[in-house]
Amino acid sequence: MPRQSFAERLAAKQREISVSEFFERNKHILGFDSATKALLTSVKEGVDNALDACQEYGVLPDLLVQIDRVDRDEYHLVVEDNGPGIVKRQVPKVFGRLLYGSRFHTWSQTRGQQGLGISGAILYGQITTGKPAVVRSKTAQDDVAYQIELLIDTKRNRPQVLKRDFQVWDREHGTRVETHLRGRFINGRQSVMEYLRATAIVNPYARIVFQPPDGARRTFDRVSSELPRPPVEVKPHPYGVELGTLLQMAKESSHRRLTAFLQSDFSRISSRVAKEICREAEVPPESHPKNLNLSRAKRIHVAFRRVKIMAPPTDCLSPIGQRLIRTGLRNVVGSLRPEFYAPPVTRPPAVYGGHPFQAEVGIVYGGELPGDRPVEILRYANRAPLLYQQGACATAQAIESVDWRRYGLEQRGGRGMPYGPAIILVHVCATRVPFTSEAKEAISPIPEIVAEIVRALQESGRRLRSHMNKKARRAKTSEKFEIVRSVLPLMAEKSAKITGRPPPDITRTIAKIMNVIWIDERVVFEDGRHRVRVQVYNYTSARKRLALHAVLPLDALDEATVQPAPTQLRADGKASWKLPWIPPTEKVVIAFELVGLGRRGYEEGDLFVSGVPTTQVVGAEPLPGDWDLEATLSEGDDLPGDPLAEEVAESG
Amino acid sequence: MPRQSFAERLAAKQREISVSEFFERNKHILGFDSATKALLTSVKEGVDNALDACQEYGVLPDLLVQIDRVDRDEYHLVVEDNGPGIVKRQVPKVFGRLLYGSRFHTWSQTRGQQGLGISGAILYGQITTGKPAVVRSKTAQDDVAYQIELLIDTKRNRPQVLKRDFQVWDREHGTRVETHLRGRFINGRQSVMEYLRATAIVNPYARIVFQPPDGARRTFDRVSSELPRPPVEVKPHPYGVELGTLLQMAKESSHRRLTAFLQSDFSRISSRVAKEICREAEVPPESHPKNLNLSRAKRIHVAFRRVKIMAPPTDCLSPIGQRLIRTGLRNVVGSLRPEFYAPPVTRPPAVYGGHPFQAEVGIVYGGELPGDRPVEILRYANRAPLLYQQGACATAQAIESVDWRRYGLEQRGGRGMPYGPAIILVHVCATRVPFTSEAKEAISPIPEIVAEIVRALQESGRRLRSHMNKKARRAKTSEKFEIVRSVLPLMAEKSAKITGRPPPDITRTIAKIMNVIWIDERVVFEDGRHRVRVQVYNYTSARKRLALHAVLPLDALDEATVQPAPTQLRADGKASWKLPWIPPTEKVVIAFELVGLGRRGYEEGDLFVSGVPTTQVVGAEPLPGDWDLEATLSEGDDLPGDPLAEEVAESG
Amino acid sequence: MASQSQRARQRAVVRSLRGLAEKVYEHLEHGRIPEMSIPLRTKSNIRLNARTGVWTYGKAKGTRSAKTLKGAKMLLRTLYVLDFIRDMIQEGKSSTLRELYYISEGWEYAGFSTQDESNLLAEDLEILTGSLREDFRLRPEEDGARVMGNLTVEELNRRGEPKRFNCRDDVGDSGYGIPHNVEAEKLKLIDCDADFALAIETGGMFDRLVENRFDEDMRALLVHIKGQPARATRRFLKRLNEELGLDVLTFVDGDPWSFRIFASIAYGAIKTAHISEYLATPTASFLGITASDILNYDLPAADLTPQDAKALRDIQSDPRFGDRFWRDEVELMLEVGKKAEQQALAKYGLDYVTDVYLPEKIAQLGLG
Amino acid sequence: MASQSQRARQRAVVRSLRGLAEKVYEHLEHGRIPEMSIPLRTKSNIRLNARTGVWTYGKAKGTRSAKTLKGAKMLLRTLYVLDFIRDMIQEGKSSTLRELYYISEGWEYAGFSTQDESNLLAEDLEILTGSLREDFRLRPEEDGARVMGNLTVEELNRRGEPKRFNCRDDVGDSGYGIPHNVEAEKLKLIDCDADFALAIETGGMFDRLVENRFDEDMRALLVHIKGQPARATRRFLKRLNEELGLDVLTFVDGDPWSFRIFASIAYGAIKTAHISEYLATPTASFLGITASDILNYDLPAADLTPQDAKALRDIQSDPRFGDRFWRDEVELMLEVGKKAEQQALAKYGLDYVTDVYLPEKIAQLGLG
Repeated sequence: MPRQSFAERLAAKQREISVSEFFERNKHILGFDSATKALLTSVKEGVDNALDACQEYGVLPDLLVQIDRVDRDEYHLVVEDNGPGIVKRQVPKVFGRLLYGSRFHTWSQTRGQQGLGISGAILYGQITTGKPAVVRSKTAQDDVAYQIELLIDTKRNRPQVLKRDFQVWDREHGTRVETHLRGRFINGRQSVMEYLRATAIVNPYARIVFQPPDGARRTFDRVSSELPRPPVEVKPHPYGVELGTLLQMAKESSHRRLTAFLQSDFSRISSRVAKEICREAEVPPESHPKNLNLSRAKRIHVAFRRVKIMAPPTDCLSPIGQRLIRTGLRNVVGSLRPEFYAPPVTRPPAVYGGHPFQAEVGIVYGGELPGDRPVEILRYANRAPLLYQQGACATAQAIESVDWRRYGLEQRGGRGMPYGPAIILVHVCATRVPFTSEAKEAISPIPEIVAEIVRALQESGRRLRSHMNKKARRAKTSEKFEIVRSVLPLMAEKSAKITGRPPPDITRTIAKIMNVIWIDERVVFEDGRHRVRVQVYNYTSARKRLALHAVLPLDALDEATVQPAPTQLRADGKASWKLPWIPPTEKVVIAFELVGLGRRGYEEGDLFVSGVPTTQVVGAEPLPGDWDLEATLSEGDDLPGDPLAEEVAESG
Repeated sequence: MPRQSFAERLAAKQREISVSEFFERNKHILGFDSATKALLTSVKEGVDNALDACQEYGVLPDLLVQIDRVDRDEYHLVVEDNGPGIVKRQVPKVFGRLLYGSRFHTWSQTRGQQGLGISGAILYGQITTGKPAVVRSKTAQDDVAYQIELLIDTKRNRPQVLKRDFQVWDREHGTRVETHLRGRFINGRQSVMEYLRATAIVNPYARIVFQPPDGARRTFDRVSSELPRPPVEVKPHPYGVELGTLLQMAKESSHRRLTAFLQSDFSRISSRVAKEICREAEVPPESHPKNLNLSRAKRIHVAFRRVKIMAPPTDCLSPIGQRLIRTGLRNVVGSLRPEFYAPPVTRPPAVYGGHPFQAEVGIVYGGELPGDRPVEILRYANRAPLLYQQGACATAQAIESVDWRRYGLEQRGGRGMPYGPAIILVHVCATRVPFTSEAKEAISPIPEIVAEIVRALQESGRRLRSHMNKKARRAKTSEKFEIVRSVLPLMAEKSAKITGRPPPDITRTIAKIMNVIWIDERVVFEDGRHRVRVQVYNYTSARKRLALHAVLPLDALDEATVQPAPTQLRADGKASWKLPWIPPTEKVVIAFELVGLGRRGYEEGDLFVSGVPTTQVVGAEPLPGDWDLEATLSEGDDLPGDPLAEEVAESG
Repeated sequence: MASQSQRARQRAVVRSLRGLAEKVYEHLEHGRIPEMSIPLRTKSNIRLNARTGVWTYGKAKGTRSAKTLKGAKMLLRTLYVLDFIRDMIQEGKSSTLRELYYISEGWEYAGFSTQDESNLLAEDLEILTGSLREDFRLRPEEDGARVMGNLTVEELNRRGEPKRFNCRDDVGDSGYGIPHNVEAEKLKLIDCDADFALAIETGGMFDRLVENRFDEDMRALLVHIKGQPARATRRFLKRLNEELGLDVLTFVDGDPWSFRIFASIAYGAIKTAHISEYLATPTASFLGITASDILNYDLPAADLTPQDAKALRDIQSDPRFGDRFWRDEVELMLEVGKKAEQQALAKYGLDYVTDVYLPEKIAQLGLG
Repeated sequence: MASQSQRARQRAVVRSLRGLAEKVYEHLEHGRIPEMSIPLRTKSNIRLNARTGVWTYGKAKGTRSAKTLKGAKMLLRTLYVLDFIRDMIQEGKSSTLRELYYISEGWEYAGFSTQDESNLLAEDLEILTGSLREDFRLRPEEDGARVMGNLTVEELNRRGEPKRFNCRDDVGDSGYGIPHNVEAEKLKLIDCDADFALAIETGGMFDRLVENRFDEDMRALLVHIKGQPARATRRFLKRLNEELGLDVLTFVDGDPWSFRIFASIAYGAIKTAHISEYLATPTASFLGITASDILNYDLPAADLTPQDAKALRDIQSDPRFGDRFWRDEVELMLEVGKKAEQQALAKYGLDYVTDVYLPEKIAQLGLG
């Protein structure tokens, strides 16, 4: 029977596959599927590693990226950093083995995670050019740098060092990796330049020097010296830990009591919470974790969701932050003068599969942004830009699942990519970002992550809508303003002419139509000065008295121009004016000038009022509680129950 | 100096990562990123494995897929096949280790490749439910089946067998895998049902029984007993082998002479070609492969492209084939009565990275297919349907890069997804399909593969265009027909009336306008009969004589109705009529009736002519060379050099 | 030049205009928000006046208030227009609505932004004062009707001289063109020897009937109404009917738009329902083209467009078309899905319309 | 009824029509594919005829051949139309183009599918036979002009009786409506006491000038051309100019469409360039509204739409507008980006146009 031996014949072929072999055959999975992309991916892996190293070490990154062309399709790539360096004995393993690294077994927010990236790039270079990589490293206490040439033995997934050397190096500490690879250098979309620019936007504390193959050296300067705090390691959070993983962890725990295991091997489980979990799960707290069986594990797993457990700690995550998102967007949008920057949203940390993560969103709207095409998306994961595979990315899927029509963007049927003059920036940071493949091009659409991005988008969307509503409300008020300022006087005049009678008094009609105190700020920029006029109109039917407050940029304020002098001006720039009584339909003006700000340095001030019900005020916000108002400017000057005001309110 | 120890501290953390751990953390990369997809992926891995096993073994596949719901989001999945089974000692390793299998180190077209799929599914089940997988296997010579329960020890990537057992099993041989997993069962798009249906279309030799969690059992019956030949193993083809890989292969070769190495370790290198390569590369043919240095390797690498090497063997690939693609499409399109099935295109094998591959394309057009949306795409890789990540797939990118406007589809700016009433099926088969990730959802856009798909699409597109051209030409001829049949007689009548003269003779004008022999087939279906009338009009200026040929479906032919009787009717249904001389503007009619075919069983016949220059004929093709014409019906009945005909040709 | 009654009427108009201005003045003087309320000019707010047989506005009103910028501006413009009309009356001038629009350019802030606004305001003023636009010296752009037949009129021309014309004998083939103002003070109907008036939609058909001398043969007064008829044309038909006792027959295309033309003649238009009593001829009959004609005469017909079908469905919910005849005809047209033009009758030759179709249809209506 | 010359002309027309049918007959008889060639009726194929000063077709020809279905059908229809016209002439009838279209319904296979086809064919026949559409007894739908001023005409009415009218004293305020056929056999120009003819685009402006008695004050003959003037109107203007020696001044809106109206009066329309000699008045002047007027008189103006701008750019490549005046004006209008209507002059009051604008502009042209 020839078939008898078939299974045996098959068995003879069945054997283990080395991880290097695997990726050698599947190099496209690491992002090396075309010559153009291979070059970008190599740069990306080098830069990710370099930035991670510096951030962990706590130094401001100072990077060099250099690309030379050696042949028609062969390039020489250098990535250099001022990180901590690597001790000699580890250098071969870190760069010469796949799935080897320091970050996989710790839970913290880093760009690199798997111990795959840079060694993958070295593997790719070796496969395509046959040339070894050159790695140089110097730690702070070394006098000279250690340098090796290495290949990867893919059958065994082990480094093969061809040459060891010591080199004088002017960097105090750092690492330098040189590879040769088959690639193609391009400009424009999805290019190295675009990648580095996008990186610079959200890593403004880094200095990156880029030397392209031909053309001038380009430096992305450091614009902030504020290094994000180094990533903090955390334990897995109980939310989203799979049942099987829980069992596994219990089995491997060094603790002897279940409560101790829960308390130490997870984050956010205190001894009280650990006991509560055991009680809820009806599992003896003192039982040995090793003996946890499936049904007990299941009950504990369920109890995780029933017992109140704190959200994961935020200190393990380092979001870009609202200020930097806004700055970054301003850079990108450049000269298109958008109408509105929605205040960026940074969501509180959430958990998927035990990993804390945060979603952040920023939206820019209007102005000269093109309105007849899909919105532009800027994607980041752990502060690294994502340029490929947008369609497969959780960010795009989240955007497509939101009904943007509610927020004022065009969208067919309330699903899919919205159209309109907008740019949406999405950043996801996590102790582990779930990429769709090892090439780290797109975030996998894990439901928890998509949901958080959606929430951030909706929140941002609401801000966008509220901006549009405000625009509409302001337009409505300014319509009324036009009625009382322009139409009514003419109406009085004309009706008097036709009837042949004296002009009627229109004051009460005006109050009936407006019934607000209208605060109107006008800014004119000329001769390097911003001339600011704040006009306070009393368009109610009673005389009013109120206080106006503003935060003035003291550096720029020309104090001589402040008219009238503020009742109070504090060292932090907070200014208050107690205004005189304003009769109906009359106004009071406050003026000041600012010097030395750029044209766009002052667009409008934050104005606050006190002393009148804020529902009656348009154009200023109520004074916030933390303003620390002095006694002289107390509330209640406005007579409550003014009978005329009430009549107005009724019919208004 | 606290920094001194930093690199050391880091070094302490650097360690190896087990591949199981890696995928445990990155299970979304294997396609387990949502509950819905996880269930589909598990089914897919099981079915792929089962079909591969049967095909290798040479038996017609007989599969069972059963899904039960055990809990709110926990399912129990069984996939069973009648493949060769696995010998006892190998069972734990095959299912309990990642990156372990029989297919990675061989080069042949199989669905599974990496030794990742089914063990990945088992790993996922274990992580999400804590429950072990149950694997049963029986080889042809076993009386009872061997059955184990197993978990995967992810730290070490080793199987952990909980229970071994023997079971009576009514299958003669085969494998059965049971897993528990967290999932979600859906219907409709991207569902298990859709996946199995798509699988059945291109694997018509398989019988698949599907038992969904609730609802009736569904059987996809075997509609062909023609098993594709088992995949054949090949060596890498020299084209596309990377320089580094060549060096590596040389180093590992068991041969002692360079020519022997080239000849044995690559496909399509004969001893003559091996020598030619060495000569071209200026490398001594007898040198030892182990000593091949980089510069020599580079020259050999270049020589691969300079020396003529045969295309890869086709027997290692098993394309779906034109007939099956057409059948498959007919199934899918169902009742939409498309206007045209473009003859499917199967490209000759090409090579990427040493792997032979083939691209196939089928296009369906028109009829009731919806025309106002993007064309629908059906994607297959090694006969397995692809349901996710279309946007990232080489197939989609190829389609988007073709200018479909040339082929009659709508497309903005000649790039991007075309619109129109069309379905495009794309299949790529290869000894290794480069998926974008281990989830095998999309084919990586490797330039060579995209280029081949593009060629297949263009070829298919040209057929589509040629169909449209024919339609247009036919429309044009039928316009002329209308001129001579309707307009000219009326024109003659009216002009005669106005001028008060006798009607003019319009024969010569008719010949001048048409100058063709027009063959017009009309089919009417009534009373269960197709009544066919073929009218042969002589619209030239000379009398004509010709022979008409057709293939009649003899089973259905009512011979009594054939009018006139054919000059010859052969056993294979080939019929020929030698027609009498037809004077200008006159016609001859051939009629016959068919019985017992469904309404759509006969739409139009294949008509051929002989005896006249075929450029003068519209509505029939020239007689093909293989028709085997008998002597009685020879060419040349038409007088060459007919003076009138020439005059017509000049002015026509 | 102006007659006694004319002067009295002018004084009344000036008085009512002043009244409007006074209302605004009072509102302001009393600290209220100026407003005016005006009947809603919609299909749902017209009612059949049983006494006069015409459709006029119901009780639903809309308010134009200075609370909104749009309303305030409209009120202001109203005042300006009042003033302008007063001036025109005093100077004995008139102006087109388009001129009014451009004149308002000089009013700066109170100027109209579109001509629609000024047209609308003119109609509003009619409603508010109960006067006619003609009294305000405002006239539309449209051409008035052309008339052919044995009717004698006396027109007081621009020089104030009475001129007498017979609309058959004293005119060329293009007929007599009626002036914009056809009130008695401008145009007197002196004498008529005809059995009925035929209101004809298209110039081609009018010319056909003139050429075929249908007016003479059938004792008809032919009136070319030029599509949707101008107000002067409708008023003229009304006077033919009321003062001379002529039946008015309407001969238009067979499509929803022409049905509306008929409605504006017979029932009064929705936009001008406030003056339906002046303009509508409730006894006017619809002669054709009917949907039944399309079938009965097998006329060349075009498919209804989606807009046509929508217009027909609108007609189905229009109270003016509530009777059995229209319900059946509209339903039939929707069912057949076709429309036809008057001139489609030429399919049977140039004389078919005068020799066959019109005599048959007129006989059906019990005339002729 | 028909005069001697009229009968001779009819015989000539019938002869030339028969000649066309004979050509087709000959082609068929000789086994050739019937065809007719006709000048291309495009902007690029018109040339200034130095002798007559009008624009006529150049040498480029298109061929209508029975080789294509469209061409064959056109030829067939031509034959049917020839036959129909012969019949009309014999019976002394006429028909509108629209009626012709419907009559063709009875021709079954040879029927027209759209009215555009029948209109086009009528023009083709003019070109092929060198006759006028009026000779074929085909007339358009459009209304002819209204005239006001001291002109006396004699119209041969439908009964064949000559009727004499003074276009100021014997008409109502709407003026004298010219018939469709203004050839001498139908309409004689008897006497005129005016200095020039003013062709006016809009009815509102015509009425304004009538009301302000501009014809009397300025010795003008006012002609309301009703937008794009009908052929009869253009022919009428031509006769005023040729036979009475009146200067023709054109007073239209200030936009590209009105510029084209002027061109059709002065240079001949592209579609009818084969009969420009009959229709065009090469000495006609463009009085206004010019782009310069918009600036000089600060007229209320609307922004040019993209269609307007495109039309202006088309004009820039139109040989008829090749002179300095038009190049400057079109360029200026594009630069300013504005257009204005005639009635925009009302901005300065109702009398501004007659008191200021027209006298100024006429003086600029060296008249008045």
